[in-house]
Amino acid sequence: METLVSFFNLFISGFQTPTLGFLMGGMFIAAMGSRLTIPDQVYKFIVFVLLMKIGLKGGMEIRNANLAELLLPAIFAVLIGVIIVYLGKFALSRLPGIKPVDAIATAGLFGAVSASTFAAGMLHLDDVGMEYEAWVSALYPFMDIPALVLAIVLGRLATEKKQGSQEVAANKRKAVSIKFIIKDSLQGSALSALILGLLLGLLTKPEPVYEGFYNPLFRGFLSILMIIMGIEAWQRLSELRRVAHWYAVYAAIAPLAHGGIAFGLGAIAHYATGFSPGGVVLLSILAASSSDISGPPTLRAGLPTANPSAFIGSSTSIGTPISIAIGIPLFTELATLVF
Amino acid sequence: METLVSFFNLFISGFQTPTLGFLMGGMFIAAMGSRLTIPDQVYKFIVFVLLMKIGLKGGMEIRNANLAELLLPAIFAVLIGVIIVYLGKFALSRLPGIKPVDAIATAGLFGAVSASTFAAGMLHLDDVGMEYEAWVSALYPFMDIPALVLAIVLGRLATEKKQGSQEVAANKRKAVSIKFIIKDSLQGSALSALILGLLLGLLTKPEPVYEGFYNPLFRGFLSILMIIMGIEAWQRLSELRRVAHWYAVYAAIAPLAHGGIAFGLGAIAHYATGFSPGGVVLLSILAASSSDISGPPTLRAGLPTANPSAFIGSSTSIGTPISIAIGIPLFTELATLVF
Amino acid sequence: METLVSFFNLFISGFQTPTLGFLMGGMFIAAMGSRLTIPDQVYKFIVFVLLMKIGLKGGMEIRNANLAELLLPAIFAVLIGVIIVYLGKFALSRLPGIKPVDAIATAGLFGAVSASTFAAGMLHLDDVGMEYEAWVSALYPFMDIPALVLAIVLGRLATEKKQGSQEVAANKRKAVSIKFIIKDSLQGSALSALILGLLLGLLTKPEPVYEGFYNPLFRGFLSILMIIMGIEAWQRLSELRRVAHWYAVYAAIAPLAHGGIAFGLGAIAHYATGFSPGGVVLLSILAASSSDISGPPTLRAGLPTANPSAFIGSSTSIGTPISIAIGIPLFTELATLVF
Amino acid sequence: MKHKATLISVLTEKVFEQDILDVLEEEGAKGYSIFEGGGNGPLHQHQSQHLSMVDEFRIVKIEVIVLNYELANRIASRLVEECFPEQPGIVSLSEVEIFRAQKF
Amino acid sequence: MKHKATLISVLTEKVFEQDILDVLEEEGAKGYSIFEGGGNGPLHQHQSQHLSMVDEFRIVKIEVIVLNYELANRIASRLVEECFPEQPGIVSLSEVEIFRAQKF
Amino acid sequence: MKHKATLISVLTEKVFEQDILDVLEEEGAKGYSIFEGGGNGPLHQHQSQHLSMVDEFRIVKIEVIVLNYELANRIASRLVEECFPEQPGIVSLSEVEIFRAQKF
Ligand SMILES: Nc1ncnc2c1ncn2[C@@H]1O[C@H](COP(=O)(O)O)[C@@H](O)[C@H]1O
Ligand SMILES: Nc1ncnc2c1ncn2[C@@H]1O[C@H](COP(=O)(O)O)[C@@H](O)[C@H]1O
Ligand SMILES: Nc1ncnc2c1ncn2[C@@H]1O[C@H](COP(=O)(O)O)[C@@H](O)[C@H]1O
Ligand code: NA
Ligand code: NA
Ligand code: NA
Repeated sequence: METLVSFFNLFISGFQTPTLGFLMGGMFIAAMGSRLTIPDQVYKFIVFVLLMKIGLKGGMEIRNANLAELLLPAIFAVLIGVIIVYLGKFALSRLPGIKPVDAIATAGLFGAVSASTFAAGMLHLDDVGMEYEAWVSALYPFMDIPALVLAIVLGRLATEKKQGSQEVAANKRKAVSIKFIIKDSLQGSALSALILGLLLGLLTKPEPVYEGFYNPLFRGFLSILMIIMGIEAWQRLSELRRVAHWYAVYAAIAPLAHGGIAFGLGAIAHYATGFSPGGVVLLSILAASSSDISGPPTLRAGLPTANPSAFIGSSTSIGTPISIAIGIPLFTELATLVF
Repeated sequence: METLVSFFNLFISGFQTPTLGFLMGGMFIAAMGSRLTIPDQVYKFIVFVLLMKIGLKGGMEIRNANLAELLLPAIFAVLIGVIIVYLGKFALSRLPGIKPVDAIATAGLFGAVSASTFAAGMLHLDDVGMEYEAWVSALYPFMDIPALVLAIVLGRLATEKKQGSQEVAANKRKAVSIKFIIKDSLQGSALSALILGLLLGLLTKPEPVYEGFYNPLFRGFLSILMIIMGIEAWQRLSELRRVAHWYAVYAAIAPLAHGGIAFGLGAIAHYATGFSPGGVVLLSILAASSSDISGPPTLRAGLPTANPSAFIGSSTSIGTPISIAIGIPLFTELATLVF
Repeated sequence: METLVSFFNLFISGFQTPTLGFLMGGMFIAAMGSRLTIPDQVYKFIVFVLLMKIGLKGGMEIRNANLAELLLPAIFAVLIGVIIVYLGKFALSRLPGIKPVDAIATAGLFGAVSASTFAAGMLHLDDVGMEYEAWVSALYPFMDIPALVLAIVLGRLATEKKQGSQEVAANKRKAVSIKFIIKDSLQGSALSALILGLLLGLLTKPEPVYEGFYNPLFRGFLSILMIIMGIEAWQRLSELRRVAHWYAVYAAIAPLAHGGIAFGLGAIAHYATGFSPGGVVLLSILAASSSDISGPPTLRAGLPTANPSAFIGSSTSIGTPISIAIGIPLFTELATLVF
Repeated sequence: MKHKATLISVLTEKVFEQDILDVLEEEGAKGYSIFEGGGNGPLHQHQSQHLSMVDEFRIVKIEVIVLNYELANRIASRLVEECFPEQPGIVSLSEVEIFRAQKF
Repeated sequence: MKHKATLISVLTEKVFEQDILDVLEEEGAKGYSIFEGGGNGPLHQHQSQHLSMVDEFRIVKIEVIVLNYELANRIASRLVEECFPEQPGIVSLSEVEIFRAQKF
Repeated sequence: MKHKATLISVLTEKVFEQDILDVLEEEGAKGYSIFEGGGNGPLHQHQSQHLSMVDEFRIVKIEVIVLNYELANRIASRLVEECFPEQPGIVSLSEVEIFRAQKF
């Protein structure tokens, strides 16, 4: 009984955290048909500042870190990215009304990582006072890139099997080159900003500008990003309705399943190399999250026949809200209980 | 003699308040033909942050407020919106060279509310230390919506009376539906942002993000908004010159007249239900202000035959500068003298 | 030996200053082909805030300044602007593969002033604690405008000498009017923002908004501006490659040469009228910098036959990085040694 | 294979965009493109170009390619009659050649 | 009622926009529309598309519909002669059909 | 002197822009202009107009004027065959008149 009450309280107070509240606020005004929009340019700038903040912080602290510790979590991150894509391909492509290439693209987006969900997770850990290794943000590309690369390669193979010779001519133009896809991922705006921040944190002395600008803006900018994500989630919902309903089912289950897998692997790293509980939570959140900025265009360019309504709809409308609303508090609570 | 000197000092120091100074600075550089512009997207973001700040603050404090107190001022707000529209229609449509629909649209814009003027008023009261009820910002829609709805309904009636059958066919497409106009007003970006802020302030615990982000940015963002308003005021002036001069006369007198009416009604509420002096001032400023963001497009869509040069020119070029430069200090001073 | 070590340390720690680090970070990600961009609108807003900050500060302190002291440095600023243009015309137009009008336009851009380099210089002096007169920012237009005006007049003369009658018909449309060019310069966004800030600082009491908004944002916004400048520098490099290589040589030498001339004249002012060492450094930085915002369009409009790839490429790709990376620390160090 | 088709081009204020799109949908146009800009016209003297504060007053250009000239004509006529007696804006038609006719 | 008219389309850098509009006004064109974008041309190798820092170098497309073909021709010729001997940009003409001729 | 020329107009998502420009360069088109916007088409039901978060999905219109009709045709055919069997987008051709033929 008491546990139930405490769970209920957790749930209620979760909705009262500004992060989630602002996300739901965004959905609410979109549902009301509001014409309120945050301009794209502001959105891009906000994401840039958030990622720079995360990167700078990571870079500054990596200076004193024992990087050998990063090895196991990094390997697990790659593994998680790969598992998610195969799992998603397997689960989705068996369902009625889903084209193989759409299944693979959707799985790829869920294997990739969301900068906004990650930022929300970090702020949550900071707020509850759970510590984590500074280099956790460096795990981002280790999960993001393998997932996207694998999805594009699998998607291309699936398409080529099916199609004739005319298609092949067009594909020659952009043959499946793993190197090319990796490069393309790294060049995306989100990973670029994160890596730039890491390098600047590592090689320069950005403490004054970090303390005076990037860090103080973090919470406020994240609150606005949440409103944007909420508006976006609602608007994509109407697209999602036009594709097979199984996407919605997948998108609701996947974040927690993926987070759970990552939590398990993270726990192994915890006992093996002392990976911190907070680190395990963030690894789970990386896994639970699905890409919203860099992933979609990379997939679109790599798999033009995949229907973006399916993969973006699943990720933005259902995956992201679930990983923020349920994933973040759930894995944090789990870590408190388990470790 | 002493009173005169003190008035003169008030006047001078008024021009030295950054709010007004920045407004006049914007007019000055526009008058010099400067190519300096603040990008639209930044403008929209600034307005959003200001309204969120006002809304959040209101929402957080409403939690402990006695909402019964809101009733009388809210009724007065509706009343003021209605009075302004009828008054303006009556005054303007009698003047030479003014089409009835233009008269009504202009009156509607002056009945509606300016978020920027309101924000400037709040900052002024904070600076002089005059207190007001937290829920005053919730009065905004009570004045704004009735004024716009009434203006569109009256304008439609005036147009239909005059025009033939072809017109009617076109109008059928968007028949005068009061419900539709109310919905359209609420969905505008300004009211949406304010309501979103109020809800988030009421239902979540946004204190950290309010104290760390929205509140500290308020003064700075308002200073930039004032520059934008100044530039805009100057640029609209050239349009205003192309329409009947009576618009300028109306726009110069209306803010103070409307503010005066509101001050009177506010004083009644003060003595009847203890509405605070600061609240009376803000009610007067709401009345004195004329809409610059949400009002124009709502009127444009609702009354496409009304000339936007007339109504926007009057409001932005003359109404807003007067309500900020004269209205805000005047009604504040009046409250100090009267209460 | 010790001097060498200390020089090496200076160099290394220079690269660790965030300002330079962020500039090089921007170049790095552009070189990696990153798709990261900071939206134009954000860029414009950042420049606006930086210039307002500089202007407001200057304006607030000019109130108590002895403006007679400004006279000699202002005369020197004009002189430097003129010298740079003649020097550049002389040097560049003698080199193979360079059209006279392109030589003159490039020299004009190097005579004009870069707001971002100037801001970086100020922050550097603040960080090392070297003081300077508050009115130094007022020297900006004294160097910028004469350089641009002179370049356009000389460029027009060079073009007319060469071309026939059809050209003349077109030129009549926008005859060389010095008054017009001065007006056009003052109306540019950078100078307008600076002058607006100066006036508001002088005539209003913007201390609260300065301390609460413009000043705290300075360092952070400058760091982002540096990333933008770095990206831009790298992207222009490919254009610069398409024009004569001599531009690159000129652009590498010019900033230090110009800064050196200004340092000399500044030293005269120091001994003659007590111009502060920090003031001498900033005068040198003004001279070393080359315009990146307002100069290019003014030159483009005034000298449409000049190839923008040449003048923008030289300035943005080489001139600006050199004046920030080498000019700023060099002249600061020099002032420490000399005065 | 190339086909003759008709491009309908509508210039109006953004605030009236939805009205236009409603007519297009009713008439079964299969696609459209929208571009934002500014402009100046004879009816209202507003310079849309500089109406920066009120985004909804910017000019939009809506372009629709339809295969059938009759349909193009009907759409254009409906727009002129229903949307533009009182609203600012102009409608024009021009000839284009397109590929893959089944998309239009 | 439909009428034949001519669409003049001018592509140039934003910095030269005002020059074009001056000619249009002198010739009495009743309206125009402006769209911003990027581009690449044979004369100057600047890639307008990426000139992000200098907004004034972006490409603008100015579109003017005039009823009278002679007028269209005169405007286009004046633009080509007066504005474009030294400035980047191109002018093209095409046929369109418009409604309500009195607006043009 | 006026000349007949052909305007190729390509509408597609920004993410595929570079593919188009590559073909243009291979075929030796001397210039092009690009405008960003939104749209809606029959193939994919995405409303590009509102895809605010993913900038790369916005619609771009690429316009190329070429003097030679054969070249225009070849470019258009290559685009339709190589870029658009699987990607969203449409290609259209229309007639224009240009000045100073050497620029095209
Ligand atoms: N002759 C024209 N050529 C090109 N665009 C025009 C023309 N006339 C009007 N427009 C466009 O249509 C808009 C509305 O014009 P109006 O209906 O006259 O207010 C203007 O702002 C222009 O963008
Ligand atoms: N053949 C063309 N087709 C379409 N647009 C062109 C063409 N040539 C030039 N342009 C446009 O005109 C601008 C200036 O070209 P230019 O005068 O060659 O520098 C370019 O940036 C393009 O936007
Ligand atoms: N009939 C049409 N008229 C104008 N633009 C169209 C048309 N069909 C498609 N488009 C544009 O081409 C884009 C892609 O269409 P689609 O290939 O059908 O997905 C749309 O978003 C529109 O911008
Ligand atoms: Na993931
Ligand atoms: Na009002
Ligand atoms: Na200089």
